[in-house]
Amino acid sequence: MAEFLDYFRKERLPHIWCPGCGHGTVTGALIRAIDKLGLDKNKIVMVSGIGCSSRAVGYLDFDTLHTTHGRAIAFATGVKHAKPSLKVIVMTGDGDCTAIGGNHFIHAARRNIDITTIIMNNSTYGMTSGQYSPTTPHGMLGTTAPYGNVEHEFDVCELAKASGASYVARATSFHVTLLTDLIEKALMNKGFSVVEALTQCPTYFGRKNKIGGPVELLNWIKDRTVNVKAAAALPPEKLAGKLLIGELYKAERPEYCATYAETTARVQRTYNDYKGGNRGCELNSD
Amino acid sequence: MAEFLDYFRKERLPHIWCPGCGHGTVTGALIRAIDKLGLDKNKIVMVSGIGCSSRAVGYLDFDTLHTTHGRAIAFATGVKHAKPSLKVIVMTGDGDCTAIGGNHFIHAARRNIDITTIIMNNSTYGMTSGQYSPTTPHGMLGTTAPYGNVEHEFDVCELAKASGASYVARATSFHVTLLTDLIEKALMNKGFSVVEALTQCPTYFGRKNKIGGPVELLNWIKDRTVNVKAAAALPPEKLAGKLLIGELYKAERPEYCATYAETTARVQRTYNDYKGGNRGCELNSD
Amino acid sequence: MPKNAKLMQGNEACTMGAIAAGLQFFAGYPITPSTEIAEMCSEELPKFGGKFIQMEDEIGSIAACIGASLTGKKAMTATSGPGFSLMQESIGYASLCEIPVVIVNVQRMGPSTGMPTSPAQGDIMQARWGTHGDHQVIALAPGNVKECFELTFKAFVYAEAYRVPVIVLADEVISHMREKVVLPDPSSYKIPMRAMPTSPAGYKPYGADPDGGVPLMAPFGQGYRWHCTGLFHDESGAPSGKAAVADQLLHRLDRKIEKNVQALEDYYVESMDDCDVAVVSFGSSAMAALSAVRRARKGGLKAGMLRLKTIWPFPDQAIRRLCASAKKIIVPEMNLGQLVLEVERAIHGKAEVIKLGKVTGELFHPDEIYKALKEAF
Amino acid sequence: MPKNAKLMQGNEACTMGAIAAGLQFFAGYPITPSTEIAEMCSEELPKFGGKFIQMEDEIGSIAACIGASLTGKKAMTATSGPGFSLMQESIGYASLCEIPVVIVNVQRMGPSTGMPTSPAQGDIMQARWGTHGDHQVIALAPGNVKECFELTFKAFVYAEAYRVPVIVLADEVISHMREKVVLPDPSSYKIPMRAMPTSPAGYKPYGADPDGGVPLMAPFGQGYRWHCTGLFHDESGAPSGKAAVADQLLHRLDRKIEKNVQALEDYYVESMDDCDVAVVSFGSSAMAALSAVRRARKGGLKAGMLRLKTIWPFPDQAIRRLCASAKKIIVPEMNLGQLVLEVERAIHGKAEVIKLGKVTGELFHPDEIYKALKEAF
Amino acid sequence: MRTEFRLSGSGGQGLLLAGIVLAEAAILEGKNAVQTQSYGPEARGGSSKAEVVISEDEIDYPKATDPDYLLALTADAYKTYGPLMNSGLIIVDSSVSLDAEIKARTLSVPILAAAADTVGKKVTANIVALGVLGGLSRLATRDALRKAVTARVPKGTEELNLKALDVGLGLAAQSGTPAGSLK
Amino acid sequence: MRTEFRLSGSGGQGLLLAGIVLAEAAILEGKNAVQTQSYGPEARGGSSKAEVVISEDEIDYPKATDPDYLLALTADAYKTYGPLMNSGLIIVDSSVSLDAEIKARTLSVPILAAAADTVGKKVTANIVALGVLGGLSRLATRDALRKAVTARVPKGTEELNLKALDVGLGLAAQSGTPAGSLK
Amino acid sequence: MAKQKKGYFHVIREKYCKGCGICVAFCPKQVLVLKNGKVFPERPEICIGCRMCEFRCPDFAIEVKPIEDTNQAKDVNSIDLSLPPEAHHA
Amino acid sequence: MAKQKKGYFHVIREKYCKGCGICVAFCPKQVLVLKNGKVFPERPEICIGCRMCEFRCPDFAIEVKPIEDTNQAKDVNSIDLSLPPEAHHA
Ligand SMILES: Cc1ncc(C[n+]2csc(CCOP(=O)(O)OP(=O)(O)O)c2C)c(N)n1
Ligand SMILES: Cc1ncc(C[n+]2csc(CCOP(=O)(O)OP(=O)(O)O)c2C)c(N)n1
Ligand code: SF4
Ligand code: SF4
Ligand code: SF4
Ligand code: SF4
Ligand code: SF4
Ligand code: SF4
Ligand SMILES: [Mg+2]
Ligand SMILES: [Mg+2]
Repeated sequence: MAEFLDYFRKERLPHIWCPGCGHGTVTGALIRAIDKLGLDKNKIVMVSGIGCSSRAVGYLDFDTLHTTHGRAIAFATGVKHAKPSLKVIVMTGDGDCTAIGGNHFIHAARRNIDITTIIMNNSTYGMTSGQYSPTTPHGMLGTTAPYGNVEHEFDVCELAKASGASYVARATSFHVTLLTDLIEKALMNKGFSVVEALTQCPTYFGRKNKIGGPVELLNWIKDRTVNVKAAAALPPEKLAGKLLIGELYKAERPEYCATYAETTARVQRTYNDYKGGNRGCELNSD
Repeated sequence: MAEFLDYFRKERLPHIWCPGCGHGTVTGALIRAIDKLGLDKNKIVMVSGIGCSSRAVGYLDFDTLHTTHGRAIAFATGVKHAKPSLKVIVMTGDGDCTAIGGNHFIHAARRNIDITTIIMNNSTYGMTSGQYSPTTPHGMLGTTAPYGNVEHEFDVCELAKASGASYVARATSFHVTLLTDLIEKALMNKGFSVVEALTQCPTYFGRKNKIGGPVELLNWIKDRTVNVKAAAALPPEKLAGKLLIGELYKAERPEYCATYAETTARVQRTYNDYKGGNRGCELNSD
Repeated sequence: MPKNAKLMQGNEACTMGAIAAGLQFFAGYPITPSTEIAEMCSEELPKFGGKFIQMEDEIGSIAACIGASLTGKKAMTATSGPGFSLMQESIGYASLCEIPVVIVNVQRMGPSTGMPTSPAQGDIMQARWGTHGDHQVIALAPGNVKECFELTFKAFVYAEAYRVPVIVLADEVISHMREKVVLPDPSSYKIPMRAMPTSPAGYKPYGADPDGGVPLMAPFGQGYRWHCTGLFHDESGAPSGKAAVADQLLHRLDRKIEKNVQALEDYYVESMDDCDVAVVSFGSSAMAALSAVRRARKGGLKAGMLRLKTIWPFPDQAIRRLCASAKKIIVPEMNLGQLVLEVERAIHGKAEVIKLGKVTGELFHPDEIYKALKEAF
Repeated sequence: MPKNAKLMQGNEACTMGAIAAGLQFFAGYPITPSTEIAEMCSEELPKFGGKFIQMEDEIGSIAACIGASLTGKKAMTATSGPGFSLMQESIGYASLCEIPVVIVNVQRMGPSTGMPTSPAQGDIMQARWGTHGDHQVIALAPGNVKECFELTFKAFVYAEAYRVPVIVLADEVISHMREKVVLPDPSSYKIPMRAMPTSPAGYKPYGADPDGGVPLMAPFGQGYRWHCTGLFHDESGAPSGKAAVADQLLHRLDRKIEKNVQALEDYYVESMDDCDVAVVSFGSSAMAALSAVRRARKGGLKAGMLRLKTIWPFPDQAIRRLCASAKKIIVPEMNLGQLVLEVERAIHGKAEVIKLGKVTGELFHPDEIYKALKEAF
Repeated sequence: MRTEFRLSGSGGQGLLLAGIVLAEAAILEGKNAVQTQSYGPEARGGSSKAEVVISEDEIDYPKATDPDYLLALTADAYKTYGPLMNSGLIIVDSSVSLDAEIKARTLSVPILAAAADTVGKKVTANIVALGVLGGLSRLATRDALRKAVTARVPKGTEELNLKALDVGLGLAAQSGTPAGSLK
Repeated sequence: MRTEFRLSGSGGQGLLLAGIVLAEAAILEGKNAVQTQSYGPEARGGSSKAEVVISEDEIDYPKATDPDYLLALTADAYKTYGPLMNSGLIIVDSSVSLDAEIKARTLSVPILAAAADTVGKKVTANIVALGVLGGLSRLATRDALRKAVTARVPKGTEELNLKALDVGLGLAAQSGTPAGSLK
Repeated sequence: MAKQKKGYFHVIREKYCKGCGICVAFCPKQVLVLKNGKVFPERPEICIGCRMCEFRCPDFAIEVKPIEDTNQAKDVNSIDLSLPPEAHHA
Repeated sequence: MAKQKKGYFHVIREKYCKGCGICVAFCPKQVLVLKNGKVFPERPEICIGCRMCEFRCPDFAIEVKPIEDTNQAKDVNSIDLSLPPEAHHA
């Protein structure tokens, strides 16, 4: 095992996340999973969007791509499709991935393209100072939800599954060994893999909702969850309002790049042979 | 019952859809459902995006809003939220709704805002002449899938359900009475309601895939489906590769506009009382 | 102290200006440095019976605003560069379909994510040309907190009167600074009202004088049952592929603004009459410029200050008229030179136009502009 | 007939030009009148080992192209107005991060959905100013089918050499018409190659001469492990909020293009030397213009034709130089007047600049331009 | 010399293909050729228009400004484009009844009937029409037309279409040019 | 006359609020006031800067160009902004050790200690500092400052903060101005 | 009154009909045929009034009405005033 | 060799530690405390080496290592060369 910090751009540490922010914990879990699998640093591309969570890639010593807000998965799709031999990992936030980026998320899942997506879900837009997000629980406060959140939250894992992801799991920054484990499995899955990591933004979400500091917030998160294995044995009333953690879904489905390669394998020729086509689009319109 | 054609802008008929295009059939079903419910023509707003299917609203005698590609539901959200007393109906295509418009679709579902969305799913981008869409079955042909579609299709109804829609149903332009029925129920549901209508594009999808004319295509669609009630009694092997039709999901969930009204009901004051706030965004960033 | 004097942030004043103008709908997606506007709207609008919604992105935000405007409500969104870029397609829609909507763009350093908390004025040209196809917008640039209130108010006046998207081009300095503002008494101003038809009979949603007329706008849900489409359309609202329809529609939309350039002109001038060197600027850059110009005048240099409040339509004639005595024109702006291009174009070679760009993410210091002034003399 | 002479559609020639230049990745979303490019790429690219993907929208398309380009592959997307508007945010990203990418915009009538199958040239200014913040692009406008091939090829040369997004500004007429094209022999041209570092040791992803230098670009996956970010960044690629970093970065990016304006200039001239009235145009409008200019010359009128192939950076000096003898300049374009603004600006009042816009959705007829010419004399 | 063709009819008649083949045949003869068409939602079942310009010299303007030949396969097309004709020749299908004003310049040719009856397939009307235009204009040899047809029609239909071409050439040979048509 | 203040320290110290209250107090006195601040990711736990300009006349430029008063609550802030001071007065917390070069203009005041010990709450240091600035500059009366504090601090903390204000005013009264500080 | 076999007549909007053949193919009784590319109710007397032709027609070109009295069936004007160029077959 | 109770030592990167208290609060053995806003392993001898403090620390500021021989525990250089301003408590 390599030294943990060797996976980082040490000159950029300490990072600028707030004290007690869970993004560092999730980043650590990802690195431990990568280390455990012994993946080649030079063949990993980390992609993120914009958000506190998306800053993660800036600290990591891989080829890293910090893109525009919400588009990480679309950029990642280009990287992966262009060079399928690379291991492509997306690090994103609840806002980045499920608000502005929701469409790329569901389409990458549908394609089952071999990208591992780690969603650091702190139920808020941390970077812009605590507005509610698509994963803020109903009734809770945000700077744009002064009277309590009117909306209801996505079940991100259900969404991923319904869209076609072949590996879906959830853990928290409290359940770090489980988290590391699930990320490891996600990295091994050949297809679109989603690990949702419930994590804490003490600075905005915790403070605004008067939950307390990082420790209290971690306890709050812990109490929102039930392990999927334990859940099987629990009565429904014990599960109401709880989020399941653990491996939630896994399926064997053909992967996009592999299918593309198979489908196009038989057509090969050289530039010189081009005969010219006859492409009408007489009926084309808007 | 009003005369059927009274719901149309007759001066714009006959419409310009191709012979045998199913969009007219679905539009007819919607009008019959509206008529059955006796809804007030003056209180209905129909919204669409861009696509052959999205042309539907241009023929209908309501307040109609033909927007940009993929954004119909977002425009509709503005209409509904601004004036909740209006009945807001979105008419959209598989491309408009689930490709470029996928994000607005899942978010409107999540909010469970009271909009009825009719998706005319012909498994292709008809308007731009037959490229594959997110609902084109794997392996089938499109002008951008010359070697067979590499991708896999969304189960649009599953997606709607996982996102939070409170009414989800599917029918086809063959099963027109079922379709009318389901649209009627969808219109009665207070919340985000989705009716997916499988329909035919003989000009591109049918021709490119050598299925034949409108009649053959309707038969092909019919054969892809099984009624959800019948399905309950069928062995799994009979259901493989089939799409269920009928009412697929229905839930009682709080509706967005209603919740907004309740939440904000208690705050009222006049402009003059404004005290000025102290809004810091010291930590704001990207 | 006047009863209504308050220390207000630019974004706050902007929100209050909108509310004063009758804002009833805000849809937005948070982005620094505009977020306070959304936050205030979420809190304040319901108090006045208005609606706030946080959309999934900026595309959805502008779309929802347009939808709301169609029901007869005054609608606004607020954003910054990246969000403004995403809104462009639908801004074109609002322009073509003539739906009043106000868009506040609090400019920050770009391109891309850039330096998100630093001020800039790099979206001047984008405000005019950001969408595909020919279209006209009105864009106003507040030069202090008070003007955040006033120009946002005015934005609604124009949006409703001309049925166009109006852009408030603020910047991080103006929008985040706090200043004393005396809120006008609500009885002292007229809330802008949209011209509406009186009866559905014979209503032509796009019937108007081809020379820049503004059609009457019927709110949805009141029996007009009209068709609003982003396709070119004739007077009845029906989509059309006819050359004559396209020609007439696009020319009317263009004339609607072009023929009112003078009516829309708005600027602050100081010492321009006899100036040898004019400084033409806007927004927060103009604060440093004004300070420098005053210093120069005190030192006996014939400097003049022209601060544009209306950026678009660009006041070609006003520029030529007001700068008539100037031999040189300096255009300080926090970008690499955008407004300067318009000044250069409008001035027809009659004066030397000097670009003074700044892209450090910092506001100009008056010394920098003073130096440029000295050099120009 | 030369062996390689073929009747080709503009879109086809564009695709073949890209493939000739080494295109290996295409991501797009269908839109008239550009769709044939996507369709051809889906069919042809796999044959050359390249990749095609149809993304969920245009935002995803440009994003995927940028991602692919970072792996060292040549990438392209094709779209039209509405899609081009949606791509603006990420075009800014490509510009700031210096990722080579080619964007074909086949112009159609806008704004908004407009008249989607009709030709227009309304995105000229948008190509330059569509994204927020200051940025530079290169934009090339083919004037016939052959140039669809040539300029798309060139677009890759420039994209790779300058590490900028390059826009091919075609239009519906050029892109849908079919013409005889003689495809060059592949051995007769050099496929553009990106300048790459030779070893990760000491690699500075953004290390380059501050006066417009172009940094070496390492492909992802080869041990360089560099950071690409849309935040302003220093030479090492690390995000920075420092004024000096911002200043240097933005000026370098600007100079990269500005100092090469002459190298990038590209135009077709006819009879300009002694002309009294010049016609400055581009794309399909220039076809009608050329026909009119020739007719005028035959009739003894000293008319001249300048057709720009490189629209951006705008060749100020070339315009002044080539139009030196002209007393009047007519600028026919299928919009309400966009290029004309640049000509007006560049000419500094030395000639009268006459706008000749057309927004009927039809190509100019030579008669229309001839008439304008006659009137100008 | 510049020769301009306008081919008009209804959406599904394949006139675009006819135009393309005509242009390609001209290229095979070493000439320059440009082909354009008009799009639009009307194309869905509505009218359709394709244009071809052929010249030995460079072609600066690609659209027909004053067509030398108008082909109109439907009454609608005849009504729309016929009156726009200056001095060029108008060729209509025999099923279309002639307009008094332009009758003098109109040549009525049984294209649709020939396709249906002589060739035996209605859908070959476009290639029959191509034969007629080729034969009348003499801008491409039979050989070049044959090559171009073979290259562009769907695989498996070559023979049928070559037959249609000959039928068209035959029709052209039989028909004199009407009085008013010499440009 | 234009008076410029720069308040600097670390992210969480609430200096922005102090600046706002100072500006508001000036307004209550009928003066003009502008308050600005700098943002940035560094703010997350890093340094923070707020500026206030107060004047009887119109304020054309909103930022401090040559501050009359610099408040520095941390050593970092002192090091960063202290050397930029021309002739203005520098006020640092007593915990910060003084820099030889600017010592003459620096006034060392036990702000943090007073907040912790005299007021009894560390978090009130910003208001103590406000009191010090208010007292030294005399641009706002105690009354105006009290009003402004009451209006802006979180509900329920008014008393505490008013106490802090008085503690600050007291500190100001006790301290003479250092030799080099008269602008 | 004894239950009587109901009759039906078909309102055809010829201008709307595009001859797609859907109504023809799926009519359970083979009432309809295409004539010159337009629908034609060849055997209206065996029509069972299921209206599937009407519901499935994408072009709003056919409607099925019960013959409630003979007069009504003949009174073209009472059915579809709006569309001049269409036929009305009973 | 008889099974021996293992010892652990803690690498603390003081410069990284932001004193959030997470490691302290969730350490099953209360080994850790905050001192001057930084973590400090007050009772390293009762540490069971579960590494939860290390895994949960958001700032990569603490690592737990088994004491395999005493020398190693003392040899600061072998642990963390890269970060000058940090302490190393065993
Ligand atoms: C197009 C665009 N819109 C908005 C923003 C502003 N913005 C930056 S990050 C962010 C939300 C981040 O939330 P999330 O992804 O949950 O990350 P977190 O900060 O909570 O970790 C927003 C709205 C932006 N940068 N770009
Ligand atoms: C932003 C944008 N991108 C692309 C297009 C082109 N376009 C118009 S409709 C359409 C797809 C329509 O597909 P669908 O919604 O399934 O409707 P259909 O035509 O099949 O009924 C596309 C890609 C556009 N108009 N705008
Ligand atoms: S604001 Fe929240 S999410 Fe962002 S770094 Fe701070 S704690 Fe983490
Ligand atoms: S192209 Fe397809 S979807 Fe469009 S009108 Fe024709 S049949 Fe219908
Ligand atoms: S279904 Fe309608 S359009 Fe088709 S043939 Fe029957 S009546 Fe005509
Ligand atoms: S109503 Fe039924 S039986 Fe009668 S024609 Fe129609 S489909 Fe046939
Ligand atoms: S070591 Fe880590 S978890 Fe412990 S207090 Fe420090 S930062 Fe927090
Ligand atoms: S390793 Fe476990 S027992 Fe030891 S200090 Fe860390 S959390 Fe406590
Ligand atoms: Mg978040
Ligand atoms: Mg479709």
